[in-house]
Amino acid sequence: MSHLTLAASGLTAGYDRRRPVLDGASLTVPAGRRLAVLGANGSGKTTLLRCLSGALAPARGRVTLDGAELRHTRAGLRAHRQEVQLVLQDPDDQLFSASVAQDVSFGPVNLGLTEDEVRARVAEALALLAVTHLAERPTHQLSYGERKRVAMAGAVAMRPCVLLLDEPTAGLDPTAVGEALAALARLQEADSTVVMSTHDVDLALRWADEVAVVVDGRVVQGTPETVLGDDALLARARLDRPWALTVGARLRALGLLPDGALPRDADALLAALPDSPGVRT
Amino acid sequence: MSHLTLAASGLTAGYDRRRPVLDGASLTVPAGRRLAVLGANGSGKTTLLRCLSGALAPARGRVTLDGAELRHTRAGLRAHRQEVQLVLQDPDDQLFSASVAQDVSFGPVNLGLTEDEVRARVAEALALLAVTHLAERPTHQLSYGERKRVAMAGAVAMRPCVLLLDEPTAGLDPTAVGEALAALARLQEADSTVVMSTHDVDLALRWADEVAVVVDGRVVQGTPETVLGDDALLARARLDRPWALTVGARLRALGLLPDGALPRDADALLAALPDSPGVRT
Amino acid sequence: MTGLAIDDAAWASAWRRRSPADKLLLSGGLVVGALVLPAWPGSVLVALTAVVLALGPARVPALTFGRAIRLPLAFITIGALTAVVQVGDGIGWAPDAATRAGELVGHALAGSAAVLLLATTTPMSDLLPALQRLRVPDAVIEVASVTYRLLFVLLTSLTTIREAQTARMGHSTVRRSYRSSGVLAAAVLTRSWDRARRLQDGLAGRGMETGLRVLPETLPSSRRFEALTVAGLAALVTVGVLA
Amino acid sequence: MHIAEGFLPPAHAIGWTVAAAPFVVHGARCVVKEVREHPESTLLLGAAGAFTFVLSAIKLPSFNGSSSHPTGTGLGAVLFRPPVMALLGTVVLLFQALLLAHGGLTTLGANAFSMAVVGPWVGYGAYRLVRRVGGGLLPGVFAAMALADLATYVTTSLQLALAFPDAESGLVGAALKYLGVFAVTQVPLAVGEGLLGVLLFRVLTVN
Repeated sequence: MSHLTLAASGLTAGYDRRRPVLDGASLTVPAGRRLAVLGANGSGKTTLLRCLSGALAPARGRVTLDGAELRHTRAGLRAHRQEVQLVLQDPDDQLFSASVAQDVSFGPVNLGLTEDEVRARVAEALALLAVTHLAERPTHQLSYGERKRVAMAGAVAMRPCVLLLDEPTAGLDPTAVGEALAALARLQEADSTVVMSTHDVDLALRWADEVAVVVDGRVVQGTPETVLGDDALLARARLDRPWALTVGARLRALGLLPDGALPRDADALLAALPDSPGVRT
Repeated sequence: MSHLTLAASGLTAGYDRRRPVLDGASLTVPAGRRLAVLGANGSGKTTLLRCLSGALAPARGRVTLDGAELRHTRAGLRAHRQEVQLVLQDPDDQLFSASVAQDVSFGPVNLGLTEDEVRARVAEALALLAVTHLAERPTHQLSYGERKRVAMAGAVAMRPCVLLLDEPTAGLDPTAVGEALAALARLQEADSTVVMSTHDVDLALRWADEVAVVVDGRVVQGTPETVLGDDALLARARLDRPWALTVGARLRALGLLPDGALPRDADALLAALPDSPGVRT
Repeated sequence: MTGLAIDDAAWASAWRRRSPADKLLLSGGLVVGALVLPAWPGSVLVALTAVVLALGPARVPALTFGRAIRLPLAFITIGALTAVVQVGDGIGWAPDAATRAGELVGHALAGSAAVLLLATTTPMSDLLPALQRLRVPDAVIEVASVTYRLLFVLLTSLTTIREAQTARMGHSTVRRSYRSSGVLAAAVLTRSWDRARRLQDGLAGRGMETGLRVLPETLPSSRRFEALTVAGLAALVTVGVLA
Repeated sequence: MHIAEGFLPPAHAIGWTVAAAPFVVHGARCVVKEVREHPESTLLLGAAGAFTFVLSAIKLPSFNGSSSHPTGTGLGAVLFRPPVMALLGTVVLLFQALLLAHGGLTTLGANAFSMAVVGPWVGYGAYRLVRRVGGGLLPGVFAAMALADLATYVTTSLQLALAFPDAESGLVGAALKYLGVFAVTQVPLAVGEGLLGVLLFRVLTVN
């Protein structure tokens, strides 16, 4: 796997022609960096990811991979899917086999790999997602969080350059979210570019190198601090401002935080605060 | 509707006898106050709510409503269901009629009310949940957040004294969470006691008058500050400590917050912080 | 979680990793034995063998096995009693009623126990690929595999919807129960279509072009198990025929 | 009503398997053809099979106090046509035998003949007939589901009578015995399942 740049420009797409969900949306997935796609329910996050993955052909606009335009032909899609994989929000939309290991093998088998290669891919994907212990378990006995990670393993076994995840942390408890994020970090080390959609602004601030907010059919992209600090944009996007930015700004005004980027989560904030009473100047 | 006290004592329940999900769990739902039931996925939150609602008969232990024990007979359950309603997490498995109004009318019709009374109940429930504008829409066209609120309306139309909600905010974006919480506040004003389960500790701290953590098959109940400030308990329960308590404790140590209860969310924290540099003593 | 007790037992069985072919040989042999050997002592021996193997080496929970074997019992009892009641001028027992009823019940219970031995040790998803050897087309096996996966998804929907209906008094009278069941069946039917459509989308992204081909699981046969099976079955037949 | 494992004598078990085989093989051919032309129909057919299996988990209260479970073969015949139902019905019977201990393997042929072949064809025939003489959709569905049930029950009774003829009154007497004994549960079920079909289609057509 190597890093390729996935991009979209001028995407118009949706299910009703008169009211497209996306209307001229452009986005660049920075190779090798973490991108969080933010938006309220129904804003078009999923539609955007489906366009990027090739699952949905936009009415207008184009999707490119390292500059080469995605063509919605059998061969074009086949080539695109080897590099870009989408994991849907509901794992039951992707798991069809009763056995976890067999389900994960589906993609590699479709790529026409030899049995040994398939076996290696499956083992690798299960290990990356830390679900090797589930290999022998039936899909229908897994918990929701486990099914989500197995669905991710199914995509990872295709060894995509870019992995698109639709709401990978939705419905997971804090520990499961932590496990999912750890898995994403391992993927990144294995040279995949990871994109996740979410409406959790605190999570996006904590995790992402870059964020893209889907609002009114378009995309506003930038650093987490800038984009998630833009109150007017967030209001339009029906999102909240992350608490860490709100509280951090006030504490900086009080002279309690050093210059530079604001802390992105509670741990970083505690680390940045002075240990004892006494005000910085 | 009037406030009744729902309680459970010594509940043992589960799907596998040798490894019960709940093992001696006791809980009191304080009449008229907001109770958040916290726990990781698989901890037994849903099992607890299902026992409280009468949907699941515990292997041992009892559920009482104003002291009277729930009997799992036809008549006993019938009486209980008029007072206690449970809304499950996935709205798709609770909306089964073609249109929103039809679905919400399901319970009142089954109660044998007259057509006028049914109409009044439906209108009232839709208004409380702020989904009156959706009445004529087919359920499958609604957004996820709308479906969740319509599912709640279906239970509210039964006019229960106690409304149990399993993860009512899971999967909702910040605006939808706000709308759901506003609806719960209206229900409370209409004299229902509201219980919600969640694994969002920040939300529980912000919303609840009292919290109950489900851990190792039992329940630990108390004020949000005490229970959610107990790091050992939270670790056992696989939950995080709310950021507001963590950050608040440090800021108090720095002399920046007044005595009394710690602020429970970002707005309260900003209001409690001094406006300009300068340390309280 | 909506599980089926027999299916749960199969996945947890100590024989889960045994070759389905080996288990088919054993259970198939017992099933045939239950049918063709004289009821006494043949059926009794078959039933005992099936129960001992299931509860012993295969470690199937006795509760699960006991409950499952009870299910066909109503049919077997009524069916056997009806067979030995004689109707002509009046109603009475056939002359050899007790013996014949005993034989019928013996064959049927032994056969059911033998099938249950297979069912509680071998998940459906292991058995379906074995059908390839019987020249069942791949397409049929794939359809059956999807059925196996989706039935749990639909069963969860069914129980949840029914619970929601019950909570809202949808099953408080026979009349309401019928109405609610109609709504329930329709809801599950629409969900099954919806599931199929969404799964199709999801699998297209994973490169589905023709079939649902996956890596075959290798559960190698055990020579020892096969030899013991053949020897045991031969002993059963000998005892069953000679006694 | 499924004949339990081991209940039929070997000759009968084999005979009914041979009798059901052509229909099931024909159904399998239809499915293979369908899947070859439209690969995605694997998922739809699998979902249809799962639905048929799950339908039998719906408890239908009976007016006489007992309760029973619908078979769904008439509904399946109307929705998916009898040849496909011959295969799906057999798959579902195999699942019921192995997942619910309901039915059997040596009796699979006999059960498939009554539930996956006779039931669907009678149900489908009744549906077409009612529609042809100008009956509406709902009467057609009622006829399909109720008659598919009744046909299955009559066939099973005949299968049992053939296996265990009455010593005194022969085949006819035995058939009457079985028809009589199982009528208690099966006749109300047939009516109930017909009603369920009507209610189900009413919901579907409103959408």
